Amino acid sequence: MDKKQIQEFIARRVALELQDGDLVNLGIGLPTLVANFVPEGRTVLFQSENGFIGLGPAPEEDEIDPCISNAGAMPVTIVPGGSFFDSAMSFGIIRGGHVDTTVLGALQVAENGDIANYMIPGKMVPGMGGAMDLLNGAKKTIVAMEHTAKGNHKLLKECTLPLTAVSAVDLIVTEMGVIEVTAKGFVLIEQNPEYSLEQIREATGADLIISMGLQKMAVV
Amino acid sequence: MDKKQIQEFIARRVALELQDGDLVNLGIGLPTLVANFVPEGRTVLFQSENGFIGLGPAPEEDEIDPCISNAGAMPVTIVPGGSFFDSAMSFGIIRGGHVDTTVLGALQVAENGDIANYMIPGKMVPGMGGAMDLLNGAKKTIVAMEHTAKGNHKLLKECTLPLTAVSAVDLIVTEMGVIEVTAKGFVLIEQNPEYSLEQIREATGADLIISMGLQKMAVV
Amino acid sequence: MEKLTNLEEAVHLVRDGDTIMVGGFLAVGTPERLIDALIEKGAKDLTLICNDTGFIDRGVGKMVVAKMFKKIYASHVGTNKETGRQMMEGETEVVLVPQGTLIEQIRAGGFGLGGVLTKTGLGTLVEEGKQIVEVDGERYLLEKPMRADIALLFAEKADLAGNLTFHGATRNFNTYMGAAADISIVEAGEVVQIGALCPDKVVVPGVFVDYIIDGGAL
Amino acid sequence: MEKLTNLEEAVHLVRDGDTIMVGGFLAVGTPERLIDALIEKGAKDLTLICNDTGFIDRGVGKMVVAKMFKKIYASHVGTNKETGRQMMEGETEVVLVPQGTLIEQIRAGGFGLGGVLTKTGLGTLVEEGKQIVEVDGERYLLEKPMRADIALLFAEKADLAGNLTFHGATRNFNTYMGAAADISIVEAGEVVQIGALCPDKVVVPGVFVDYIIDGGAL
Repeated sequence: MDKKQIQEFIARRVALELQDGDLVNLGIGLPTLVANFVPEGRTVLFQSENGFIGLGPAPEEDEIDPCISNAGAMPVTIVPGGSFFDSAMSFGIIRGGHVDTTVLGALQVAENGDIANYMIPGKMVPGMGGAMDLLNGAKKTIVAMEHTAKGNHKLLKECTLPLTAVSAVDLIVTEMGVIEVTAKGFVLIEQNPEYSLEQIREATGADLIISMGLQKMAVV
Repeated sequence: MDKKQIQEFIARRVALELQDGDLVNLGIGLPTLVANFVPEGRTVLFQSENGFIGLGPAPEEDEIDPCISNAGAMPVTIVPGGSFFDSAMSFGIIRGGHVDTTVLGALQVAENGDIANYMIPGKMVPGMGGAMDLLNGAKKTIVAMEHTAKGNHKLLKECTLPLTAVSAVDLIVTEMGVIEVTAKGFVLIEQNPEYSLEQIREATGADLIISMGLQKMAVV
Repeated sequence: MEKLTNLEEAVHLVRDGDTIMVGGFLAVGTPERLIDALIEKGAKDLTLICNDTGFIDRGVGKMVVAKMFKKIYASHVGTNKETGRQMMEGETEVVLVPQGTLIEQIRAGGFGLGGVLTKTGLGTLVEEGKQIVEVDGERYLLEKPMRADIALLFAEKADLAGNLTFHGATRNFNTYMGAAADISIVEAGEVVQIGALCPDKVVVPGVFVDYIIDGGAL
Repeated sequence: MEKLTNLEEAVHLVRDGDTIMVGGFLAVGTPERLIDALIEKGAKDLTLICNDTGFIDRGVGKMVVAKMFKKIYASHVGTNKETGRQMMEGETEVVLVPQGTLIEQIRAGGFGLGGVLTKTGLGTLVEEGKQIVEVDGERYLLEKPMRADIALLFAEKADLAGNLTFHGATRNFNTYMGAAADISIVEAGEVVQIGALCPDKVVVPGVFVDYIIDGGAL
């Protein structure tokens, strides 16, 4: 799989986690792709932390409304039944636990659920935006990312980069498999048959418990 | 003066305190009368803590809108340029210091500005409603009340009833005069010539400093 | 999820001992039909969180008369003499809360905030037993977040997704109580189809509304 | 008070060293004309409070390029490489604040609250040097209220009393910054007469708006 295929593969698997009636916040980048693969028969509403519920697909060129954009400033639409609000309401929804699922990327995830995804000191300091609130507030946090970064481990015993939140991650979906973050550490619950358990273990910088009920990785 | 005349007299004097452009909150009862006497040429907006700015006069019987009432549940109107909002916004406006003047009644006022106006233990416990927030938040607090209650002092060295707020009162307007609450205590700045200084002193349960610039009580 | 339901099913969500929040300010913006149905169904030992206790024949005051509350949090109870009687005779516990603090405690409960820091109530009975937090040398009362099992709310219009709009002074406590309750039920003057409300005009997003009752025009 | 003014008079209210709040989210809902006029007028050593620093050629980012800030509070600066450069080279101090905390700090500043109690940031660099408050055994970060000298805001419509309405995702930080600033200036896409806005549809009451600029349609 090339990078684009890997991203779509991950997004298709994440989409299976979304339940009918869920309110979902998708991070910029790979997580945004998840919206394209919501399983048929499930109605999912997407929240955009810049101020609305009911994030719809990008508009046609001639139908762009400069006042309607997503949290990455890209033109989008709002679906029927959506509503606009301000940032205080938006983060009340987030911090108050009213978002069912948030999907974010990560630089590092530790086996206790710690996550680092907002800065590399001295190199890249974009800021946390709404990520810290989402990680603390959403009922379920899914990290959607490639398993390693240019061969370097991203799944670790402990994060070495500044944390975005403590013990916040519930599930990790990569091109290699699906990993639950449990009190015992990382548990592989689904495996992409393209990779051997040995390969997945090697690509993981912490102990990897293999679930008794390990399954083949499902995708939409 | 009978009771009604006294109340109107007090309200007419309080109205002089309202400045052009002020946002004003009037308590239930006597303070509500103040709205009738805003000096000509001054535009004053009234806030109603139940949720709007632009409180207007009572409507004709056949124009009553059950959704538009004041903080005493009486039908009112909203003036052009007014707006409705919820209680969080209403008290954000109040607590945040955006109300220029609040006019309230009182059971007792102490010479340091302490005020008691929400309960008589064991007898009358209606609750503070929005009064505690108004007393803490408004830029200027005016107490509008009769000078005594059936002969009992209401202006005291110290309040004996449970306080609504500490050091909150700036000005007291009664049928006898106008009293500033200063660091030195009560200062009579205007006198209703119908009462002698001796009478006013006797009706006051604390020291009464007579202002060097004492004036005849003004009314609209 | 289908949010539209009927009065009977809605009030059966309220169980004895529940904490309920009820919208309205002196019965303006109160879901009267929900209250009537709940009185008819019956429920006891409830705790009420509401701006006030309305009147004996209007608003949440009707539930006070029906003796449904063991405890009441309100900013004002003076318009309902039955609340005063129950309080004086020790039948019902009444906790008086400054109005601006009460709404902010509800908002904090719904918005995941740890509490409210306010000067309102300092130096009064309201301060008793509460934590004082100092911020840059200024003292503030720490008032805790409030939550409820059920919120009974009123709106002018609701769409089938639960988005709400309001008219006049009916918003008061109705806008945040849905966020602070596990289940929120809205009596709307008019129920409209999804798409019928302009997303710019929605005051409360549907995420805070679990059930809608068509209350009919006032 | 006459609130309608022009760009030139408005930007002269901003003095060197001021703290300014600017509405907008990645330049959506930002008062571009006010920013352009302020850049033309010039001002230095400003402190900025804003959700983000926009882009080098759009939103408040243009002021970053013009080197008008000595300090910036924002939740995100990654879309403006000039902010990153100034931060890395020590020219401008950048304080990163979680987005939900930042808006709540501004609201607290405008609404007379002593601070914000949130779990967001616990266990991260955001916690450093801050007070922890325990409420019922749960730990919360105490984040202080924020205020500014001037707020530069955007709205869809403003009436001459300063009441504001919004379209789309442009509300973001525009709704509370006016309350938290000593002087607030709103660039409105359309300025209408008093009475032209339905009081049910007003999002920000005029009490929070000191000056209005007719910015013209987008």
